[in-house]
Order: sequence, then structure tokens, then C-alpha cells
Amino acid sequence: MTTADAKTRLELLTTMLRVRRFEERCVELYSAEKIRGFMHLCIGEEAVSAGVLRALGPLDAVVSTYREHGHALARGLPMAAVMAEMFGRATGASHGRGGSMHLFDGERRFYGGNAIVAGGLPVAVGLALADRMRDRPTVTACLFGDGAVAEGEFHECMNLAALWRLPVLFCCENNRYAMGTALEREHAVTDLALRASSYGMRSWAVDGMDAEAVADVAARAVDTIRGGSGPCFLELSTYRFRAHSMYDSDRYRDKAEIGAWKRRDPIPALTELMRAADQLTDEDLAGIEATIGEEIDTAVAAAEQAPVEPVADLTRFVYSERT
Amino acid sequence: MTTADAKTRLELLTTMLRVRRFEERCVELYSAEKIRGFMHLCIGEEAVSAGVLRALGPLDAVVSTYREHGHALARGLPMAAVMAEMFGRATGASHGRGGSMHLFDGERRFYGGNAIVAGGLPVAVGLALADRMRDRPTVTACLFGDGAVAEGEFHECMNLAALWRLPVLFCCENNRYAMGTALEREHAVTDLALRASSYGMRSWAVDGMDAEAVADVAARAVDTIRGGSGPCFLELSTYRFRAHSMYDSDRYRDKAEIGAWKRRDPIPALTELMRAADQLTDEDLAGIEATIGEEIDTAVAAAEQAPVEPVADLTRFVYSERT
Amino acid sequence: MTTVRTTYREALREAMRSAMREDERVFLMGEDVGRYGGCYAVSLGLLEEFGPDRIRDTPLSESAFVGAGIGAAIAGMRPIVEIMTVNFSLLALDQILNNAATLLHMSGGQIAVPLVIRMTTGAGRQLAAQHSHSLEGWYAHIPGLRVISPATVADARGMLATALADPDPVIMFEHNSLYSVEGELSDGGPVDIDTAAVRRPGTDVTLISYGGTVAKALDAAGELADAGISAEVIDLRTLRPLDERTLLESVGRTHRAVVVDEGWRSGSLAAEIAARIAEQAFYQLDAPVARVCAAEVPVPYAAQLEQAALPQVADIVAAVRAMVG
Amino acid sequence: MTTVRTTYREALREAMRSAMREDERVFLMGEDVGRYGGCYAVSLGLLEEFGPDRIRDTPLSESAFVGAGIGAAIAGMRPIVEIMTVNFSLLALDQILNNAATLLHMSGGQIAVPLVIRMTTGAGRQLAAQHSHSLEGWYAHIPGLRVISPATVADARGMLATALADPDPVIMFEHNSLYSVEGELSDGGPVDIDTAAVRRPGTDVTLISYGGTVAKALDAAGELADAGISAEVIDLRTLRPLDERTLLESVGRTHRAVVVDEGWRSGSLAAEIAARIAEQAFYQLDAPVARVCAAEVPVPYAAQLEQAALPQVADIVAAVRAMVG
Ligand SMILES: Cc1ncc(C[n+]2csc(CCOP(=O)(O)OP(=O)(O)O)c2C)c(N)n1
Ligand SMILES: Cc1ncc(C[n+]2csc(CCOP(=O)(O)OP(=O)(O)O)c2C)c(N)n1
Ligand SMILES: [Mg+2]
Ligand SMILES: [Mg+2]
Repeated sequence: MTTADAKTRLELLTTMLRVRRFEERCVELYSAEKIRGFMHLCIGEEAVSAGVLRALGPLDAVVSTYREHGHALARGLPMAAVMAEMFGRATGASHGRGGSMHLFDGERRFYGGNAIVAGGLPVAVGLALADRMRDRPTVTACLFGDGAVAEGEFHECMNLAALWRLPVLFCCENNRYAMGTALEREHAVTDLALRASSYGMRSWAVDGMDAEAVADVAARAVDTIRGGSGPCFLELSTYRFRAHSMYDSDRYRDKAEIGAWKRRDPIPALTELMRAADQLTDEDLAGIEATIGEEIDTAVAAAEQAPVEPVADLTRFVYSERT
Repeated sequence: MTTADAKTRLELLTTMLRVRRFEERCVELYSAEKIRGFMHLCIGEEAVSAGVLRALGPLDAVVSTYREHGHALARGLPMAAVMAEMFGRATGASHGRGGSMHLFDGERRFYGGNAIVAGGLPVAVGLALADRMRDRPTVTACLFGDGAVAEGEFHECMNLAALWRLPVLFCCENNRYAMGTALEREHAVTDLALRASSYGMRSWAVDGMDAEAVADVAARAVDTIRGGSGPCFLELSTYRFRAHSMYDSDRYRDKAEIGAWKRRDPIPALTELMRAADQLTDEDLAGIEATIGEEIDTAVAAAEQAPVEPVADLTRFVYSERT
Repeated sequence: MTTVRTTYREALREAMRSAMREDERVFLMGEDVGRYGGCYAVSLGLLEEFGPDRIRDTPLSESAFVGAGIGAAIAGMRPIVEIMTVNFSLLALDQILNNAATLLHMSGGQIAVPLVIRMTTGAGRQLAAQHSHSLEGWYAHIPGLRVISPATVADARGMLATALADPDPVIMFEHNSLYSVEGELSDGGPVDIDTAAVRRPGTDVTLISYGGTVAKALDAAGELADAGISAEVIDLRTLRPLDERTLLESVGRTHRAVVVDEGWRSGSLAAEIAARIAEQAFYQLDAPVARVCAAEVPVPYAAQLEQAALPQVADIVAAVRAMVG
Repeated sequence: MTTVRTTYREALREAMRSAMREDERVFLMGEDVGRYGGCYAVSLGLLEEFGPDRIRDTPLSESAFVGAGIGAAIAGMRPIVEIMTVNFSLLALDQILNNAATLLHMSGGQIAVPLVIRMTTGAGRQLAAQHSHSLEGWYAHIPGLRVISPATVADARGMLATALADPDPVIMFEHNSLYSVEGELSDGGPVDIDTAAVRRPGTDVTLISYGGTVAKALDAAGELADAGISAEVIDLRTLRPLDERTLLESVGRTHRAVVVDEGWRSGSLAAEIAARIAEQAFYQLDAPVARVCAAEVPVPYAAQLEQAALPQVADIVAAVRAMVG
């Protein structure tokens, strides 16, 4: 792993903080019943969002899961549009149809927000296929969890992408649990990077709590894919600090285990590194926090005031509007 | 590979010949429109049926595919019941409901005859699970093709069986084609035994044209499973000498390739071996052929004369009959 | 006979608990049924009592573990398979239709599949388009299955017990809105699952509902009563086979029917019920059978849109008024 | 305008061929569509003309390649995905319902999916219980999809062309009995897929059918004519959205309707059609809408059982006679 320069570090840190603070506010808003439905937080996993999404260019595509706030923000979706979507407002990223689990942005090629575990993988394969057939030098990043690896669709897609040498970057956020089921009770072989390589695909196991490491490896993988290697796979070892969703009482995890992982929190880790290298002052940090705080306040205020979709438009978007 | 004794060889040869002659007669009967629907022959692949099924005891279970005449006969289903089923008669193994693709025998624990590619695998996992929960020392043999390995269900079942250490013997009849699609256009990595071992499962690649080799390895695998190893996997390299089904004009295979495999026909191969070892005389062979011929004639005659199921019974067997 | 006040969720748990105590062939299998306690907490505590062999957490592999339930049933066990929601059941539909529902017939009566599959259904919690379907009608289309949908606490326990005694596959739908509903439970065991129940008698119109919509139909009947219209409310209970007799008997008296169904209108179970009634009671009907169904839209997240997409008490009342008025 | 005599199979092939010549975004993907030529030989010869990139053989991975079709459509291609038969489509149903049909709505109108999925349907060839379903009604239940079913050679070509121009996902059902049927094909391009077609005018009863059952309805109409009963035969063509206008207009004249559908009776598409007609033309009906559907049994192998399970001309005639007599 090479040491990233100060600018990169600052970007990574800012992205992580933005995601963290955004989600922390979401928790409050959920308690206040402004946000409803299922909400899955990536608190603890921000290094993945920051590192992976940074490796992509604007023409690349992204397919994510229901745990996608971090991916969406790191991809550049306006925070106001994301927040308004959580509120179910007309100004939301998905016009209030999707909520937390279904953020979309066609312009930024952010294709959801898929709440069927492993359901996004085939779509990612198809995006990559089309881009390749159209001679576009793009990469499609597909993010999913360790639980998704057990689904049949995972296997079909790994094989298909590898067989056709499609430009897909498979990113497995291995947070060691699928809801309440621990990794070793999901998988006969828990080395997921090894599993990927059994499809003849280049794969890397990365410390997903280290934003720089993620960014480095993701950049390398994206380069490899652009060079024509076919698909690559990243296993990003990480951990969610919170429960699976707002409904979960987190009965199945050990407090000590959670504590141990929290000590590896990617945000303090990078902050300390930067401080030690004189790349970050307390004022810098306060400035970043302030900017983020303001951005969040503005997004929340806008969401609060945004109109709801009229009930008359209920069946809009079931079919395309013909002109 | 150890050299099997004369008795084993004779049994293997007899089983293979029985399957071969049975299917050859089926071809005639298909042309005569006595048999209809889809019919898939295993001509060329008989060493698999003979070798694998020999390794099982009466309490073990079998799950097969639409290409299952050989498995059914080798499992001990009465030829008359199999033939009557192909004719769609009331005396058929499945009361005329199933035909060539759906042979069943509850008593012999032969659970089909499944025509959804990979559709039998989950059922096999469940049979093994139940037997284990009930402390029965059985093995469930699950047969399927190379094409099935690409299906999501294959992956889910390999993982589940390995995770739960269930007594399943996965038998992949790798005949190098899924209908018209060659192995290397189905799979990114064509070493299927390697694929199996990526689930942490013991696996063997076997020459599926060598009945003795198949029988040896299958017996070893069954022993291993009975010893508590969890599931094992056999990749049986074989070839179908005929088209995929009676509808297929076999446009996608090279004549030379077919010819080369035919030269490895498992029946002459074993015959020659036995002759060379003075284990088989011409009279022996003629005797076996005569017995088989008679068995087939009897089965056909019985099927011809058997009653058809009355139309009044159309909706029988949709639900269990309550007493 | 003692009676306790309990919830639908606990009634289901009780049904599973007694079945597992009485019959060692019964076990529960599905995603997060064990350590997590079930995504709707239905199986909470059962792992502690019965251990991980009988309260079996599965990986995310709907097709494999549903199919494994089929195999286990064939081999003599009595599995209960839980699928978290009907939406995810699509991943196992091949196993359910092509194996569970078909094996008995395809094998000429040899291979029975005494399997119970439980799944949550329905919308109303702002879970959006991939978690809010009501596909009961699809399952009710499949020969070889029995499809049930308990709407009360007593049925939650009794129907599950009966389902476990069935020699063939039973699919049981639990509407997400019901889990916390309270009701009286007496210690009777299995209940009949062959007949529909008249939950409120009436004379002017028959409201036909099941699962999550029964409460709405009852509320509508209350409102209608205030307006002098007497509505009979039928809870179908079993969606396949339909208890035609109870339906026809009621419509024979009321001469009008409204079917309430949370499925999308076109091709809904409500369509089947409307068609059946029209086929067999055409000359007794004073008006066409009406349907109050979900709007034909993937269920949206925003509360006002979601509620607009679902059948509401006001819609039922309006449908009846249009018919009776 | 020249006219040629050709088969349904060749008309489909021609439609794909011209689409691929005219629009480089169009490609075909599915199991054995290439070297094998398609399991029903529909794409025979296309590999030679367009190469393996555009006539793309897939592994046995229904979910992945259907989902890949969705992704490719989103990214600007115009994929045609072939699923060998509707039975296997269950393996891809999650992708079809939860992604193809839902993405546009769930994304607030941003992500359209211009995908065409072709699949074979129907029984009649003794392929037994895992290869003989008719699940068109299920697909017609799904908001966000258009579902079409060409019954003629001209429609085979024209409807496929129109489907490719649709901005949203289209599911096309091809009944296996039609592939070798011959008919006249003129060189017109796309056809309208919004309306049903009156295939034979009549005055006494409306026979409503689609796909594989249209020929049976026409045969029945012939027999009925001999008996002095004038039957109008409607070919639905599009199963979602239904062309209510043509149906109601016809029933408004004939006052009687029989729906013919190869799906299992309970919960069939026929139920929806019967319910719709009853809802909107109740007071014009002289008799309840009748349904001639498949028996509720997994399709058996034996010829006499299979035929008994399927709707037959004699059943249609009997249904009409019971109504008109
Ligand atoms: C097909 C399917 N099955 C079950 C669920 C319910 N569910 C939602 S998230 C989840 C766990 C997924 O775990 P993982 O893939 O590791 O992702 P994580 O939540 O840990 O990020 C489950 C079981 C679902 N959404 N889709
Ligand atoms: C799920 C599914 N998809 C497609 C088919 C059609 N089909 C039947 S057999 C077959 C090829 C299977 O190949 P393989 O598994 O190698 O078995 P083999 O026929 O070579 O013995 C195909 C595509 C099917 N029956 N089921
Ligand atoms: Mg996880
Ligand atoms: Mg093969």
C-alpha cells in the first residue's frame, strides 16, 4: 500500500465524515418519524464508500444495495436529493417512490438502491455488457454484502461476467453478518476473495476499515479492468457499528466484538494518521465538520419544506410517458 | 485405480449393456411414435450409471435429471415399469404422468426424474438433511450435468450441503455440452472438480468412460461420506454419443470429436479388458445379450398391452388421497 | 378450556412450539429464524428451547432452503420453512411450483411433500416496491398447493397446527400488519381449514376479504351499519381451495358482493372470486361483483402514495354505496 | 406490397433479423440461441449473419442473463432475451418483477428498461409437468410490464417489431403449437399492439382467446356456425393492458362471452377477463361469462390425460351451447 498524498486523504476523510454525519442525523430523523420504512446504516463502513467510489470516473456505473447512503453520497448524489428521498418528498432522488433503500440517479449512473439481496448483480453485469458492446471504456462497480455471496445470483453473475470478460468491479462489503447470521454460518468457506478467484477472476482482500487501502486497491482494480482484464473482485473487510436496520435489537453480536471493531473506526484512524503527518489541524477538522453540518442542515430544511408528490400522480412512472 | 474382480466387472458390463440396449430400443419405439415427448438418451454415458449407482445401498437415495433411464435401471427400477412409463401407461413407474423425464420409485428412493436443470439439487440436500436429522446412515446421490453447474441453485446447494456437512454425493456428468453449448462457453473455469473443492468439499475428477474407475471412486466417496466427511463431489468426464434429445439435429458438434469419443465407448472397452483377462467368453456375452433382449421384449410387450390411465382419473394425485 | 390474551405473533410461535414438542419430525428453517429470532420476531426464543438443529438458520439461499424443505418432507420430516417476505419467495418459486406442488402428481402418487411454508405478505409500512407485494393470488393458482391466510390470533395458531397435519404442501401467508394484533386464544388445537368464516353477519352486501384486509372490511361494515347498510363480512381463511359454498350461500342472501384484496387489481385473487360468484350466482346478483384492490403500481415509499395505492375502508364503503345506493 | 407465405417461426426470425440490421443496439441473448439455433429453431441462421456478440449464447443462468438484459437495456441497448419456456422463467421472475417492471417507478421515472423477453408457452406435446405451463396470466398481473401474445404469422413479425420500439419491458409469449403454422406475411413493419383483433365476426356469442387457443376458438366457431350459432372470435393479442373496448363492444352486441385460456382455471387470466366484463357489461349479459380453461392438474405426460387437461374445441362448443341453448 502506498501512502496517499494529503489531498487524497483529505478527500477520503471528508467523504467519510459527510456520510457519518449524514447518517447520524438520519437516526435522529428516524426517531422523529420523519424518515420511515427500513433504514440501513453504513456507520463503521464509510471507508468502503469513500475508497471505492473515488476510483470511478463520471462515465462509470454503480449498482448498490439497500445499505447505500454512503455509496450514493460518495458517488456525488446531492445530499439534498438523498435527504428529500428519505423524507419521501417530490424533490427526492426518486421522487419519493424509493426511500432509503432505493436511491437512484440516472445522470450519475447510480442505478440503485436494490433491496433484493444479490438482485443488483445481474443488472450490473448487463450494464457492463452494454458498455462493452458500445465500446465505452467504462467500469461498472457493483456493491453487495457477504450475505449476497450465498445467493444463486451471485454465482451466475460471477460466472457470466468472467466468461464474457466484462468490465465489472464486484465489491463485497464483508461486514461479517447477514442480518443476524454470522459469516461462518452463511458460508462453508469464509474466504470470499478465494471464492471469487475460483471463477478465474482477479481478486483482492482489503482492510475495509482503511480508507487509503481501499482507495489504492480500488484504483488498481479499476485500472486492471480498463486494461481489459475482465471483472475483478474486492473483498472489503468491514463492520457495521449499528444494528442491521432500525428494527434490529442486535441480539446476535457480542459487545466485545463490536467494541473491538469500533476501536478500528476508519474515521479516527485516518484523522490520527493525518494529524501525525501534519496533514490536518484541529481547525481543518472543525472547518470540515462545520461545512458538513451546514450541508446537512440545509438538506434537512429543504426536505422539510419540500412538497410531497400529489396522490393524483400515484400511477406515474409505471410506464414511460410517451410524447 | 485397483483392478476390480471378475464379478464386479461382469455386473458393470451387464448394467451398461442393459441400459444401452434399452435405449436403443427406445429409439425405435420413438420413431414408431410409441414413446413421445422429450427423450434424452445416455448412450455413451452408461459407465456413470453403472459405476455410481453400484456404490449405493438400498437405503440410500437418488435424485436424477431428465436424462435418467440409465440411473433408473441401474438403481433397480423394474424395466417393465420404466418402459410402461415411456409408453404413458397405467403400469408405468409414474402411472403415465411422468414419461421419459419423470421416472420415480418411492420404494427404491429414486426421487426422479427432474426436468428443470439443477432443480433436483435442493431436493437432494433436503433428503440428506432429513436422513441425518433422523440418524440414518445414508447417502443421497444427486446426478446432474455440466450445464447445471452454471445455475444459481448449484451454488446455493453446494454451499448449504458443505456448510451443514450433509451426506450428499454430488455427481456431475460432464458430457462437455449443455444442449448445444460447449463447456468452455458455459463456464469461465471449466475445471468443475476444482469448482466443487472451492466449497471446501472433497472432490474427484474421474474418467467417466471407465466403469471400473467410476465404481471405485464412487465407492470411495460413499465411504468417505458415511464416515462423516460431509458432501463429496464427483466430476465424471463422459460424452453423449447421440444428440441432446430426439429433436436435436446435433449441428454444434464436430464429427471428428464425436468419433474420437466413440472410440472410448465404455462397453467395448470393458469387454476387451475382460476378454484379455479371460473373464468373458463370446458365449458369456451372447448369453447376457440374450437375457437383456428378452427382458426388453417382455417389457415392451407388457407396455403395449398395459391399460392407459382412465381420463376420469385426470386429477388424481394432485393432492394426497385422504383416508 | 382456559383463554389467554396474546398476539398473532405469539400465537404462531405457540403453534410452532407445541408442534415441535409433540412431534420430533417438525423443525423450522429459514433466514434468521434462530439467533436473530425471526425478522418479525415470530420465532424468538425457540432456538433456546429447541437448539440449532431444529431452529435452523440458513444462508441467503431461498431456492436451496425451500427445496431442502421439500426434500426433508419427502424423507419423512415435517419442515416449516420461513421465507422472510413473499417478495423473496420468487427466488424459490421454481422449487415451489415445479417440485413441491408437482412431485406427487408427476410421480403418480408416490412422492408426497408435507411441507409448510410460512411467509409475510403485504404493504403498509413504507417498505417500498421490493418489500410490499401481495402475491397470494399467484400461489392460489397452483394445483397441488393449499394456501391459507390466518386473519385472527386463533387462526394463526390453529391453522398452522392443521397445516402441519396436511399430507401436502401448504403455503401460509401472514400479513405484516397482523403480528402485533391481540386476541383471545383458547387452548384448542388445530382448526378446520376447509371453510371460510363469517366474521360479521349482514343482509345487504357481502364483503369478502382475507388476511390483512379483514380488519378493513370489518371497519367498513361498521361505518356502513351507521348508514343503515348491513354488510356481511367473510374471511376466506383458505385461498386454495376456495370455500365456494360459504361465498355463494352469503351472496344468495345479500345479492351483492365486494371483494377486498391487497393484490394488484388485474389478475388478482379478487378476479377469481368475482368470476366464480358470477359464474354460479349470476341470476342472484343485483349488481356486478365489485373489487377493491391495490392500485396497479409498484408500492411507493411515500406514506400518502402508499396509502393511496392500498385498499382503504373509504374505498370499500364507496364501492358498497355505489352498489346499494 | 408483396406477400410471402411463411411460418410463425420464420416470421419471428425475420422480425429479429430486420431489427438487428436496422438498429445496432438490438441483440439476442439466451440459452442455445446461437450454435444450436434456438430450442425451437427460431434463431436458426442468425449467428452466421450477426456473429456471437449479437447472437449471444448464455450459460444456464436464467436469473443472470435476464437481469443482464435489464442492465443492458438501461445502458442503451435493445436486448431481446429468449427464455426457452415459461417454466424456466420462474428462475428469472425475481429479476422481471422486482427489477424490470419496477425500476422505472422506483427511480421516480429515471431508469427505463426497454427490454423484450420472448418465451415459449403451452402444452400439447407430451412434455409433462415441468415443461407445459401457461403462466401468461401471472405476467399480465405485473404493473410495469406489457405482455403480448401473437397468434398469427403477421403478428409474430409485427408485434415483435413493435415490442422493440417500446420504451418499457415487453414479455412476448409464443405458444409452442404455433411455430410451424403457415400464413401470409406482407412487408409491413410494426403493428399496433394496443388493440385486440376480431378474427371472426359473429352475433350470438363472443369467444375470447389468445395465442395457442385462437385456432381452437375459430374451429369451435366453425362448428357452431354449422349448428346455426354465430360466434365472434376475439384474439386478445395484448394481455396487459387488456383492450377492454374491443371486448365490451363485442359483448355489447352478443350479450354472451366464453373465455378460452390454457392456464389453470383458478386465478387464470380468464378470471380477470370474466371479472372485467361482468363489472362493466353486467346488465348487457344474458348469461354469466363462461371459462374454458386447463384442468387444475400439473400437465400429465400420457396423451389422453394431457388432452383431457387442456381446453378443447368440444369444450368450447359445449360451453356455448349451454349458454345459448
Ligand atoms: C432475497 C432476499 N432475501 C432476504 C432479504 C432480507 N434481508 C435484507 S438484508 C439481509 C442481510 C444481507 O446481508 P449482507 O448481504 O451481508 O448485507 P449487509 O446487510 O450486511 O450489508 C437480509 C437477509 C432480502 N432483502 N432479499
Ligand atoms: C432451468 C432450465 N433451463 C433450461 C432447460 C432446457 N434444457 C434442458 S437440458 C439442457 C442442457 C443441460 O445440460 P447439462 O446440465 O450439461 O445436462 P446434459 O443434458 O448434458 O446431460 C437445457 C438447456 C431446462 N430444462 N431447465
Ligand atoms: Mg453483511
Ligand atoms: Mg452436459
